[in-house]
Amino acid sequence: MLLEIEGLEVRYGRTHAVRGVSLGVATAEVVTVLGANGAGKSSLLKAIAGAVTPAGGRIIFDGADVTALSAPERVKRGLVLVPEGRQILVSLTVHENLLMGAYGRRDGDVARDIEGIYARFSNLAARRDMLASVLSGGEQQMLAISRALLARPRLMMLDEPSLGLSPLLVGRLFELVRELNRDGLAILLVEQNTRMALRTASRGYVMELGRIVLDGPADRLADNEALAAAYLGSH
Amino acid sequence: MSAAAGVRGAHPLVVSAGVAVGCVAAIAGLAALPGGATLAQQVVSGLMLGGIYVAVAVAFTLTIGVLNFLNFTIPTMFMLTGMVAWGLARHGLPFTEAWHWALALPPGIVVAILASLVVERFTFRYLKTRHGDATEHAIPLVSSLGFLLIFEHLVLIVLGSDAQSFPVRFRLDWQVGPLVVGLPQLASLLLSLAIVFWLSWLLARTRTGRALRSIAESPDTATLLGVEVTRIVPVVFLLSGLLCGVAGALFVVNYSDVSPFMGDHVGTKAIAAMVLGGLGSIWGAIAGGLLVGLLETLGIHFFGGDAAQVVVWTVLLLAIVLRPQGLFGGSRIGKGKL
Amino acid sequence: MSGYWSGILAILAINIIFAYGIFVTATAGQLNLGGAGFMAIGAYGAAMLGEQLGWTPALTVPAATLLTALVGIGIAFPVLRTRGVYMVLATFAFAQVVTGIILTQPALGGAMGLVVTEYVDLPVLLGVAAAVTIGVFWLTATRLGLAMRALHDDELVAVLMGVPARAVQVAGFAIGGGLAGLAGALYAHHFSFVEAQYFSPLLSIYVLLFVLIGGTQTAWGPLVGASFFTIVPELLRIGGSWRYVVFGVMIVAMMMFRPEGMVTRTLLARLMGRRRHADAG
Amino acid sequence: MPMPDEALLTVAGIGKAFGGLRVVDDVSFTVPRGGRLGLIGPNGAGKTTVFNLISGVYPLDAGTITLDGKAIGTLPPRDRVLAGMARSFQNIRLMPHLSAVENVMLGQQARASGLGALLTPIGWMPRGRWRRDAEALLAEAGLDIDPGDVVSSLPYGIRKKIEVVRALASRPKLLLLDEPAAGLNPAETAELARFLRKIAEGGTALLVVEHDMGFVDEVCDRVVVLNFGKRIYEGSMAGARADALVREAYLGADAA
Amino acid sequence: QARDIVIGLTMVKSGPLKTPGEATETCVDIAVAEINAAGGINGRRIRIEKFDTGSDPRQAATAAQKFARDDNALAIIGPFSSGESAVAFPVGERLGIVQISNSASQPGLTGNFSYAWRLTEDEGKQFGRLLTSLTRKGVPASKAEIMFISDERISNITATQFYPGLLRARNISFGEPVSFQYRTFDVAPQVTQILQRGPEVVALAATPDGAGKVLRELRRQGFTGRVIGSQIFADPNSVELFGPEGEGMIIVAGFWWDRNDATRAFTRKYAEENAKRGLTSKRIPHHSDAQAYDIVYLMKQAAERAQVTGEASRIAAERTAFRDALRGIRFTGVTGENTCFDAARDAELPGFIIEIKNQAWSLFDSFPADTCA
Ligand SMILES: Nc1ncnc2c1ncn2[C@@H]1O[C@H](COP(=O)(O)OP(=O)(O)OP(=O)(O)O)[C@@H](O)[C@H]1O
Ligand SMILES: Nc1ncnc2c1ncn2[C@@H]1O[C@H](COP(=O)(O)OP(=O)(O)OP(=O)(O)O)[C@@H](O)[C@H]1O
Ligand SMILES: [Mg+2]
Ligand SMILES: [Mg+2]
Repeated sequence: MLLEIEGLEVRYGRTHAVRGVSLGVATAEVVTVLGANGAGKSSLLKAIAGAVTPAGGRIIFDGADVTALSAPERVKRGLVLVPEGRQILVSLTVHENLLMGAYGRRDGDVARDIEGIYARFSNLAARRDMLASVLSGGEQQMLAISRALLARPRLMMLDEPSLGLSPLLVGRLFELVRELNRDGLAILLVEQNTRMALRTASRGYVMELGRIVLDGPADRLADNEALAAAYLGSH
Repeated sequence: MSAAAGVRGAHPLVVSAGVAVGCVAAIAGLAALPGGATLAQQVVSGLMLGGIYVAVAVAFTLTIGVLNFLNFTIPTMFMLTGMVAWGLARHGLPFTEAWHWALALPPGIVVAILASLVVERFTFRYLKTRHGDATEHAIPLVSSLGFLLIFEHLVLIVLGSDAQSFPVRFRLDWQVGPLVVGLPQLASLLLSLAIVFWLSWLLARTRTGRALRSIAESPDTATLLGVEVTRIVPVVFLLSGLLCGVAGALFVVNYSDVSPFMGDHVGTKAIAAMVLGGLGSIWGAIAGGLLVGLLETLGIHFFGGDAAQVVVWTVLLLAIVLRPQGLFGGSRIGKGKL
Repeated sequence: MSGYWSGILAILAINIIFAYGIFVTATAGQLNLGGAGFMAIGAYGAAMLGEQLGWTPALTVPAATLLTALVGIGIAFPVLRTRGVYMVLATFAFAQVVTGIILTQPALGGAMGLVVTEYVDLPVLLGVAAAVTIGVFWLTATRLGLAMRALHDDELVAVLMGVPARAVQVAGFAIGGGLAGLAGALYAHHFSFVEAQYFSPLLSIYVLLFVLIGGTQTAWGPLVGASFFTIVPELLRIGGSWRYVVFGVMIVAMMMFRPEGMVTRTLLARLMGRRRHADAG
Repeated sequence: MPMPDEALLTVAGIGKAFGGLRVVDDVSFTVPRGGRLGLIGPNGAGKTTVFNLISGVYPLDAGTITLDGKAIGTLPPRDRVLAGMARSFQNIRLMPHLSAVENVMLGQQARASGLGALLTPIGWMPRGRWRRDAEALLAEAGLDIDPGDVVSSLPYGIRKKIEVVRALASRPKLLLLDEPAAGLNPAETAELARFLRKIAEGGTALLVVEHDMGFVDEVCDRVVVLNFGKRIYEGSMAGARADALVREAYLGADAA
Repeated sequence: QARDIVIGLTMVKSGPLKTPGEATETCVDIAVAEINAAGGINGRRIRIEKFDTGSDPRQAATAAQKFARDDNALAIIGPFSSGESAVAFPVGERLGIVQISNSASQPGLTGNFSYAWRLTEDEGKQFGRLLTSLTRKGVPASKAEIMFISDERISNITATQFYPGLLRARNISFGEPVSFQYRTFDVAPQVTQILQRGPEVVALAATPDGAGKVLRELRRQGFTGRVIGSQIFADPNSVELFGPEGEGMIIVAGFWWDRNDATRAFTRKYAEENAKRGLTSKRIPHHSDAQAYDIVYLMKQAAERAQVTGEASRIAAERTAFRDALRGIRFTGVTGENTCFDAARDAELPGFIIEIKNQAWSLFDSFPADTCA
């Protein structure tokens, strides 16, 4: 397993957002985490990325315990999060945002990689020297994913990446995810677009109220009655 | 980032060289006029006074432009340098007889830097913006005011509330014809200029500069991108502490006195200078500093000491209202976070 | 009551009124670092009306309050063109201009200050402070208060919900200015003396601290903040000069651990929730 | 009773450019009374900008906007709200320090004009008219939350819905929704669609921007498709699916 | 066990006036210890209740209330500064308790308050004595210029209301007084302005630090004449502050430490006691220190005259009796002999003209106290 989580707990004051979650992502695997609003998916990813401090549990990445490491340290090891709501830097230009993605890198290929991104997303190429604040919602999402890719991750966590993308781009996004995965990138995907997510992932977990209530191979989950029930909601 | 914009726009090196030559020529011309010597001296005094404001204004601009943090302890750093140096020298430290006054200044600067780092440790480090509304950004403002209280009263307890003479015994004035030019002030002006050139290059062009600007916008996102916020931010505080320290030292050399309140006046005027020039624009801080210095001396010359203060602040008030981004500022900085 | 505590209470009452003056604009998201300027106008207004026209405090205090409220409206229009730090500094500059003008006007006593003959005693101060407190609590509970808090969070959206933003903000400056002026007028009559030097930037800073430390989310904030700032240094009195250092440390610690101020809505909700719980059980 | 096909909102030839880039270019469409129009198009097509032009966030460069027979294209945003429109935002913009019910009560602002309404203490009256109204609306939307909860601690999906409810609280004639279903799971999306249809049945016209085609199908009776700021299609959703231009620019080849 | 007589001390031990104010406490303590050792007042010990105002006028008002209402104090020493006195005197008047300030020298401060007294000498009178002395000693001073701090009340009043008249009376020509603000550190423009008019002497009205700034700038811009001033910046501790630039400066003070055995003894004790308290730089008493010391003795004399008992039940009557006993009192102490108080309850004190010579205070001339009408 590339990433292993054991008994992870996240608390915000009195809110207990993640309750003893354990899961794993193998090298070059796409794993998806599904769940209703407020189930704790984003909190889980943030804890793995080091953006929130877990109240308990262990995070093991590539054989090493990274629970105590800072977020930048984890980025350096290749554990990268594309956060919910994009979080692009609106006071920097598009190009500078991409450069920031490669912040931790010291190699000389950054410029080439950025050109690769521009080739893939022509919207970004056309706006390379504009402030990122003027991008449309979908363009911002492209920027956020591109930026994460530039960190050369080994495991990329995507928090609702299809949010706000056009159907065409959603299709392309999942294509991209599969393609990246073929190139050896492990992906942990949180999605509301259940259909697409399960079609792309090999395994899936379903969260409810901070706990994992269901897990298994993606195709089995896709036609699981219990999953439908979890989504149709008991509330 | 307006600092970056400044570099991309007009070439500041060319502009400032032009301005400098123009100023010297104007002052020389003025001095040559019958009865113009007094006014010329006032202009020189104004520019030199502005030199002190510039350094402190740049220190302010640095934290607000880079970190979006209006650091009210900056005047205290300035004061600490002077008072600590005085305290040391008074007790004969460091131990070299004739020069110990001058030698006490570097330790003073070091203390200012350390104090600045302490401020960073307990204010910026804890700054967790949650929702991005208008007043919660006042947090650093409040805690830096807390530090203002701490440092000022520590100095009062240890060193007393009196102004003290700091007898630097070397003549540091430059007599040009009828005019007296203070060398320390000139030095502080040139030094600030040099630092500003370097800073604007750093911010606009380097990896560290981009990291700093990312932190300014969102420390959380910067962290997720791999920026070691806790390692980079202290650099800014170190720089601003250094600037204040150097400004404080030059102040001491120039005016030969120190007091626990010496930062207050310089501080408020430096803020005025920064705003006049445009928040976050380091070039603006330079122009603003010189302008405030000139406004003050000419205001005194033509309207008297009290009215001059009213003049300075009225001009500032008008400037903010009529041109809220300042002379050189971008429109974004300073609208959100304090 | 002991003389000492009645002295402290008088200061507290004035601080509370003053703090509410700053709070009213702060709830709408406008930081006013010119509190001392407004207070000075109220204080000098009351002093001049009392000494020149021989009015009694029953007249001078409301008149000075009204005057300051009008100044608040007048200054609101230019100041509201600015945002964030610019507004902080614009209001700061305003206060500097006010005290600067007072210092240069011999008619206002210049640096010598003015003696105020009519005395207003503690019970009046306490009564007014209580009335102001109730008034502000009421204000925050109204739709106007809601509109202010909405402007604080997101001005554009508030406007798109139909909030008359400009009018609400100007009203905020009028009420806030008026309250600061009221505090000044009471100050003049209670301490029998006003001088420009008292209305220093430090005073503006302190009152803003009252409000920010107390918390701008609920009307409890200024009450708690002003009390904290007035009473804690007294309790630390035994510490001599160290008391200000300790106090500074407390401020820094407060911002580290309760950055949104001492009283937040969540805190209140929790307290109320508990009480409801306790009632039920 | 309003005439079914009478135009409530008429947008005629509006345009907007940012620094030379024409983001909205000569766009026209109408929303009939009680109608349900979808505004779709690729990312960056200018949909949100159209919303911003209609609600007055940006001034128009060209064209006119008429709401209920009144030209509103040059009015300040607040007057447009008073004329009967309300909107939600693509990125949630609730007031983070206000509770859910207070956010909704803020939406009532347009109905509560006048000094008297401004100075009534709504906060102290749990049983007051305004508050009851707001709570009822929250319940109607199927939001099973404590109305006193501060919104910043609520999950994304819930906040998204509160935003719709807040816009509804002004009882608008026209409701502009910018990607209301984004971030909702399929079950919640379906529920929201049901809720919006109910609202539309009550006579409120809808103008919806959304990328979830299933949702658009459910909610809207007609769509306008934008691409690079220009209208490239107007008609039924089924027609859009069949349109080659729309497929190429927006839906993608594999869209069924 | 006889009850103590309580006296309040409103002092400044923190805030901006800390340094000039902090030795006041030492002087009061010295005097109280001496008096108690010698049997107290009417056989009762003096007990001092202290209150630090932190230089805040409002706190001075609180102090007066506390002493009068909580501590049953007979009278109050202080407040220290004019600003504090302006606020505290009305309170003392309302509560009927005497306050005697040891440092507030703003003219007219005691106004119509019968309970407000001062053991300080008027700035204007002292400056007049200095001018007389200049003529007497043949110091060239036919053209003068005035510089002052505008937002410091005493400097302002002295420079604008007393200096001009006093100069004019002695036929000394002068121009429009030039002002600077307390926090200003750069007085170059002002100095340029007055030097342009070519003065022989510069009359200063400023606090010691303000005076230091002006001195240095005057010398920097080449002024070689004398700098003179009244007692505001006549602080023995300022010699060091003024440095070599202070050489030749002439000022006036209400106390001269080397006047007689009593003053020398007091000075010795003052230095010793301050050293014990860590105030090592305070070796020669400032006149406000000497005045604080004398106020305690003055209070003893008045209390004895009023036959004060210190009984709590009679305190109101005794305070009034105490005030009445001060009327027409003649007092001898370190500040002078047979000191009396004028109709406005301000003391008549001698004037000592002091020159800074070889970086030390030296007595240049002296004037006896005026007699009361
Ligand atoms: N910063 C925070 N402070 C307090 N509570 C929080 C915070 N962030 C999240 N929560 C709470 O934690 C719980 C889990 O939230 P989280 O954002 O992880 O859910 P999610 O599964 O990502 O939901 P969504 O699908 O809506 O994004 C929710 O109840 C939420 O209200
Ligand atoms: N203020 C602005 N300045 C400059 N360009 C802008 C501005 N606002 C929007 N744009 C540009 O206009 C185009 C349209 O943006 P808009 O937000 O309207 O797109 P959208 O159709 O809503 O897209 P999405 O579906 O991704 O939200 C984008 O390319 C964007 O970069
Ligand atoms: Mg989430
Ligand atoms: Mg959009």
